[in-house]
Amino acid sequence: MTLTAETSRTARPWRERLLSGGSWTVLALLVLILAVIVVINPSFAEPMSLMAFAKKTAPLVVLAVGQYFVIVSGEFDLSVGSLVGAQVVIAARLMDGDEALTWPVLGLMLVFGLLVGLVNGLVTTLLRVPSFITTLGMMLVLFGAIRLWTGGAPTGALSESFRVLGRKGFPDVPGQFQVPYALLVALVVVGLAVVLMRRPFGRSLVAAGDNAVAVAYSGASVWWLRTRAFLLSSFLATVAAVLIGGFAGVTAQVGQGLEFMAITAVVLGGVALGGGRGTVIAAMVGALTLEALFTLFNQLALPSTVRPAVQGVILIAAVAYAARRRRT
Amino acid sequence: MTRRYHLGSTEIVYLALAGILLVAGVLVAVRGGNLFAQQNVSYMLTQTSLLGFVAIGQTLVVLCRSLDLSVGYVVALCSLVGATTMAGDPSRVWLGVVAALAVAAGVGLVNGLVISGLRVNPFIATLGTGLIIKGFLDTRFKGPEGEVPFGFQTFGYTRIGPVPVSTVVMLLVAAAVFVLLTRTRPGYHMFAVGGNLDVARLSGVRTGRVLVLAHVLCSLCAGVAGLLIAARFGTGNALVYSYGLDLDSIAAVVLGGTLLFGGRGSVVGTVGGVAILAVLDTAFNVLDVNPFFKDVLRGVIIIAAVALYARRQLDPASRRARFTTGGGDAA
Amino acid sequence: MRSIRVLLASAAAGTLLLLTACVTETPTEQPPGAEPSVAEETPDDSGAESEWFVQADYDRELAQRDVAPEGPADEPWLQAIEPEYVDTADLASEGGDKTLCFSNASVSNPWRVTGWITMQQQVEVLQEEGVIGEFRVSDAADDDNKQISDIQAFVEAGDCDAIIISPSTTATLTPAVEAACESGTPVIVFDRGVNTDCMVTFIHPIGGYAYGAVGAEFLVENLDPGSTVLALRILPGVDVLEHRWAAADKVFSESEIEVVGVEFTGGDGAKIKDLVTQYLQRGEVDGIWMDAGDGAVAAVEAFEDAGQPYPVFVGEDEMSFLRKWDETGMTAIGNVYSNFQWRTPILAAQMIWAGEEVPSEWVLPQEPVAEEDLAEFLDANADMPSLHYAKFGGEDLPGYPEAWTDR
Amino acid sequence: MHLLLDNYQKIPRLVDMRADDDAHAPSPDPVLRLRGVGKDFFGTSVLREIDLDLYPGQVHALVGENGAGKSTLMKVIAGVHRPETGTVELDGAPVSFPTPLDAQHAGVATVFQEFNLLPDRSVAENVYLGREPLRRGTVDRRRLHADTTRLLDDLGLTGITPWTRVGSLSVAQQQVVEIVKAVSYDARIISMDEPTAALADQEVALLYELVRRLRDRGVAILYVSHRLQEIYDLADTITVLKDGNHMLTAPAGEVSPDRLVSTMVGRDFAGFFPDRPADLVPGEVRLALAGSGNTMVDGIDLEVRAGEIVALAGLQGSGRTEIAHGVFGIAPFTRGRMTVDGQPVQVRTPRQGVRHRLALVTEDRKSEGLALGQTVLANARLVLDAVLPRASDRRARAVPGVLTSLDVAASTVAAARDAEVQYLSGGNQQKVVLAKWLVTEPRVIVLDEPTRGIDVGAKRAVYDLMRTLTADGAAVLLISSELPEVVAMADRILVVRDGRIAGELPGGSDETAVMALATGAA
Repeated sequence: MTLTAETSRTARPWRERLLSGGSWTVLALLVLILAVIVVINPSFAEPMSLMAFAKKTAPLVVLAVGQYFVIVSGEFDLSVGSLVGAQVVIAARLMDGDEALTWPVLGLMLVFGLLVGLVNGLVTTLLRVPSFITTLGMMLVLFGAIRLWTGGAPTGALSESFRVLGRKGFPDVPGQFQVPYALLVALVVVGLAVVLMRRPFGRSLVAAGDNAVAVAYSGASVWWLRTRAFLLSSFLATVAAVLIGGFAGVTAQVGQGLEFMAITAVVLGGVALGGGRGTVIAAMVGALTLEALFTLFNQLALPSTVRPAVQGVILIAAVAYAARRRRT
Repeated sequence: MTRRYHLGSTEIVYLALAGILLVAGVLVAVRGGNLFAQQNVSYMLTQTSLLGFVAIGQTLVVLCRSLDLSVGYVVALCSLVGATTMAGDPSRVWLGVVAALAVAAGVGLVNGLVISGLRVNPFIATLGTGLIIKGFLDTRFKGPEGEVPFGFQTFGYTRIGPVPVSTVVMLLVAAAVFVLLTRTRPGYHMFAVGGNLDVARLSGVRTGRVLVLAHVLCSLCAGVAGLLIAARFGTGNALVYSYGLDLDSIAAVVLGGTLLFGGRGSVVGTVGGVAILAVLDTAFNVLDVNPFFKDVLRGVIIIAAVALYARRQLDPASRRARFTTGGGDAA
Repeated sequence: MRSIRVLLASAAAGTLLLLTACVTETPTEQPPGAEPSVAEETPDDSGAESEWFVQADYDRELAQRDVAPEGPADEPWLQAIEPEYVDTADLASEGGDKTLCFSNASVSNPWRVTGWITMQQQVEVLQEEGVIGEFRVSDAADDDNKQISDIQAFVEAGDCDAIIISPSTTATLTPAVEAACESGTPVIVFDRGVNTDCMVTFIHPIGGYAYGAVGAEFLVENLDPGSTVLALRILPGVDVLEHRWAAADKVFSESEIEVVGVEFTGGDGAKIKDLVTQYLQRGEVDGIWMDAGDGAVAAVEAFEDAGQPYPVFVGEDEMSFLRKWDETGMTAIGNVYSNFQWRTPILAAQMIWAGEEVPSEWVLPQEPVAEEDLAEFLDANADMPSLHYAKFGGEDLPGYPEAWTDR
Repeated sequence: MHLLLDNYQKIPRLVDMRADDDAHAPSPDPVLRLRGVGKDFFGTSVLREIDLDLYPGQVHALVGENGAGKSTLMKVIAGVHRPETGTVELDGAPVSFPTPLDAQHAGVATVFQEFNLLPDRSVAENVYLGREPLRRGTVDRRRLHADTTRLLDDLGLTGITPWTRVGSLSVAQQQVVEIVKAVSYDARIISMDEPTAALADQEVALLYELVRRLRDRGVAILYVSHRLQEIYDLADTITVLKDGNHMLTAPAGEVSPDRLVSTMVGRDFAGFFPDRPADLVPGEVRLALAGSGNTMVDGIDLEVRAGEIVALAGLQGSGRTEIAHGVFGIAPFTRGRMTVDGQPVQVRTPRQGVRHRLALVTEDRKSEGLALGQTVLANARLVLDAVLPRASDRRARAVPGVLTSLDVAASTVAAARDAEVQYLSGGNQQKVVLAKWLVTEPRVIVLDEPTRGIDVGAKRAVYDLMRTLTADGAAVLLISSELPEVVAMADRILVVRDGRIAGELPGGSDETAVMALATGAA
């Protein structure tokens, strides 16, 4: 048997395994962007600035990890933006600034988030509605329902203890160096996600994104695998809602457009839309890159209106470059 | 063996449309109104035309297993290009139309080339071009701009009986696309590209060209929608991109029975899908439904309809059963 | 093949960048639509947004701030500044139970939600009085095209005794409003205007220039020369918002205030806080100017979290900001775009039906909440939720306060 | 009917299907001539110095193990790959096809193994895809259908209408449509890559007939197959490739099967199947079905004991695979009783099947067995991860050992963690599928066409494995269309016909007896 041809094609160095697909591209892009930021504004490299960057990036990282689970299993979740908005508004209205209600409301948010994920998952897997449509519908439903409930604009306020995770850090002295709790939350989320993806569930999930029939015939309940991915996505959207609500309080626009941000981050990280390829770390790098890009725009004092255009060009160029590498 | 007549997806779409019309008509009648009164019918038809143009174009790319998230921005861009080129001068109308459509075709060309040439996932590619256009619009235009001469505004306002001219044009475009898909090579090849790219390529279909053509036509349709906007507004407006035409058009296409994963569908179905959304809009309006409740209902109906189609595609009738359950009669 | 693709990619990317960049730097020469004031436009090189700046309008609005309005002082929604009355005798009609039709742009932000509640309460009063029979509403959800259809449907239905329009965008709704006027039904436009004067009355507060200038002047007065100001805007391309910034830009450019940045935030608190935090990292920010108050609290918090002293702040009369202002004791002003204007069109319809004269352009007072008034407004609105607007002017309506507290 | 039986006759043939020597004497000039063709992938040469001549009116068989270079050679001819060295001459003139399309238009058509049809389009639309006849700029649908009808009639194909949706045709009919499509290019050369691989046995006749008609029309046919019987039935000339080298070209009559196999493998044909161990006595009943059935099969009674190999023979489409799917819960039985190790069980999903320690090696490994973009290790762990997550890590340690025991090269085993399974050869892919089941230590293993499309070496490994499994007390249910395999490996043979068990034969029975039962001729 000739195996030389096979092995020369199959044995990939560990680096490539670590960051398969287009992930190298995005890591290089991230380093480049950070370097440019530091050159323009050396104070960005100071611990305080970095921590501020980490604090505002944390929610997107959490969302990207959630979106990663869904995308790698071959689906989409367009409902996370609406869900983040809904959760913040629900929290504000129910607790209305009352500290005593913080924990009960958090519990309720958790239940609500999981319920949304469950519906997304079951409609997609059992009713066979393409997830693009399921979650698009869910996006509309959440958007409308939450405004219907609050009469169009959010009411109430978030309690101070609710806001600690997203706003405060350790040690809690404003204006001094602090490690934001949001960073810790994001690190824990990424860490757990990495562990989860190395567990049987994670491997089965990626394999299901690659070939669902083979995984089903291997004894897995593919519908339940994917439903769990949607549950994770909704759960992490809820976590992100706690961080975002904590960070900035409640506004009417909260959460809008986050679904596209999260998907963009994941794809930028080299995770293939359609499933079966890509790592959690890559998704996280994608999220960091996207946020770093926004920071760079700000540092360059690029006119606000031009930024979407530059973002679009970089997005297409990065994904095209990664596609080029993968196809050869 | 009993022959069962199988309903195609397009028939189901129109059955659903009839059902919704009936239910909505009864609901409105109970409230003392008439859904089929002149103003409601023309409202319904007007609402179909804008989304109709965009969705017809979207059908072509979805058939090719692509999608276009930039259509909303193209509509906005073309409304501005058209209106600023016309600049209120009746003799420049044709120039405005040509300029708007040329810009639209250019965007479609970029979309198509990025997707087929650079192999960027269409979701990302069109999201990217959409962002680029948004940046351009926000930078270049600070609000409504340009002026559409009165003559061209008739495209947006004139009606033949209860039927707006724009709806007639939309139906003509739909008819043209129908002919394209059922009577021309590029149309045949779109089904092939969406059905199986490799098969198409091995059969000599120039898949890249077909995809580019679909995107150019999709953007052109969006361009016509932009001109309609300009005609109705009397000016161009960048904020049109926030109307959600991108996702709405995809929803309408899928509601019309076209497979989101390409290869199967029809423009007739899409028109039905758009009509369903327009009937809902009209009924909600006449019934004075809370605008937020409309979003909820829309979401639920889209999911429910697609679930219904998916159910039918699962129908095991296509698998030839040798033994019926319960009976032991061998074939 | 590979190199071709890379080449293609970079070429495409480069072209697009170039395209956008070029256009950014080229000032546009396109006149803004067919606005009658085009001729009066004064070239002004001071601000990049000069396109939106009309000196005459600016001067008029700033002057109107100091004009004492006519009308009852305790009912500001019935006051008018320098009114020119039109006779509506030929529009008068007998009897009650009128059908009032309202085409609303949307209720997509808290300011509109608050106003919409006020309007509904006012309608209820007139319904009980038997003036209004049916109140028919179409909400266009910020879609100009839908609003045009909505207006057309009202016109065609033919049974509206008056049509109230709150346009989504000034320029785009002009043809539809003109068509409505031609139908003979009295048309009332409020909030944002249209490029026609065919309606019976156009109701609005003084306007965007005054709004923008008030905040900018406040900053100029309260900051030392050379201080830095960050301008936070919602989104580009909406005329009322553009006017606010054009005026502020004008005021700043004539002062010694340095504007360190102009950012679009979409009204999203998270984005606002992030942006302010980044500016604070790079240097001091002494003042914040906002074109609308949404998310003002997030901006204040950014200063708190960065351990920086509070800036001089231009917010709005939105309750969460007023409370934050009170709590922190910072130097601030609560700008006002009079929310009570949502009552006026209903009352105007009643007046028109009765044949009473109304101002053809009904300019309502627009007075910011100053520090000395703060306590009074906080007290009056103690039960109101955040994202409620202090100058909503509905205290005397029957549904008060439940209608606004439990929305 | 004799034709069908012929397929399973050992050499020598009863009926000579080859060209009549008088009518179709090889013309002196080949229509296609390859000289010194070589092809590299990633610096590894997969074809070296290949010479090949195709003559009009002749069937030229191309044989070799998987990885020998057959498919690559076909793709070179089809214009999919361009050779690094050597020349391709068409009618004596050197040619180079930049794309498959150019080859097709030059009269060189290829029927690939993967189906190249659009299920949602009609037969006519598929056949003329890319070349739809036009009339005044639009597709002339009347002519499209007329042309297709004429093609079908010419080839004697009734029962297929031009407007039928391809997705509603049977697999064989779809295969025929593919060949019709190739013919429609006025092809003078048609390459076929294992055209019978997915066909039911009775449908093979249809294909034979088609090949014969084409040959009679003077078409040169390049025929790739793993089935020796077909090669001797059809071929005029045989070329053998091994490891990318051209080993042999000779008239079919001059190459004995033994020589053919030994040239391919470097191994003798004799002793190909491992002997049945004499001392192995079947133990207790592992799997039993009584009166099982669903919409596809009915009244299935069978028993498989520990240490026993029971074969399910029968024509394709007879219900063999459906029985396997019923046992494993993919299309569960709705009637009857099933017991595993004497315990009555309900298997409604594959998951429950695995829990009862059943295993199913499916017929189509690429679409049903493997996640091609994942690593060898991840694929070998699929079942563990899916059903036994707690034991997964521990049991997965056995994977390298299992792969080694299946005769997988050490380098592949070493790279298992990183190597994506899509880059392995068919034989190795099949071994990965086997490995994913072996690590679950199944008590009943169902093998559905386990040796389809894999090379001789890998086949032997599969046979050895079956013996090892039974020696360890597992029960094996073997589904196969290869009668020699069935007869040599099985202890008992159950013949399935029309969704029912038609009868039982002992292992080592005569192949004709099995066939007779399968076709109902007995």
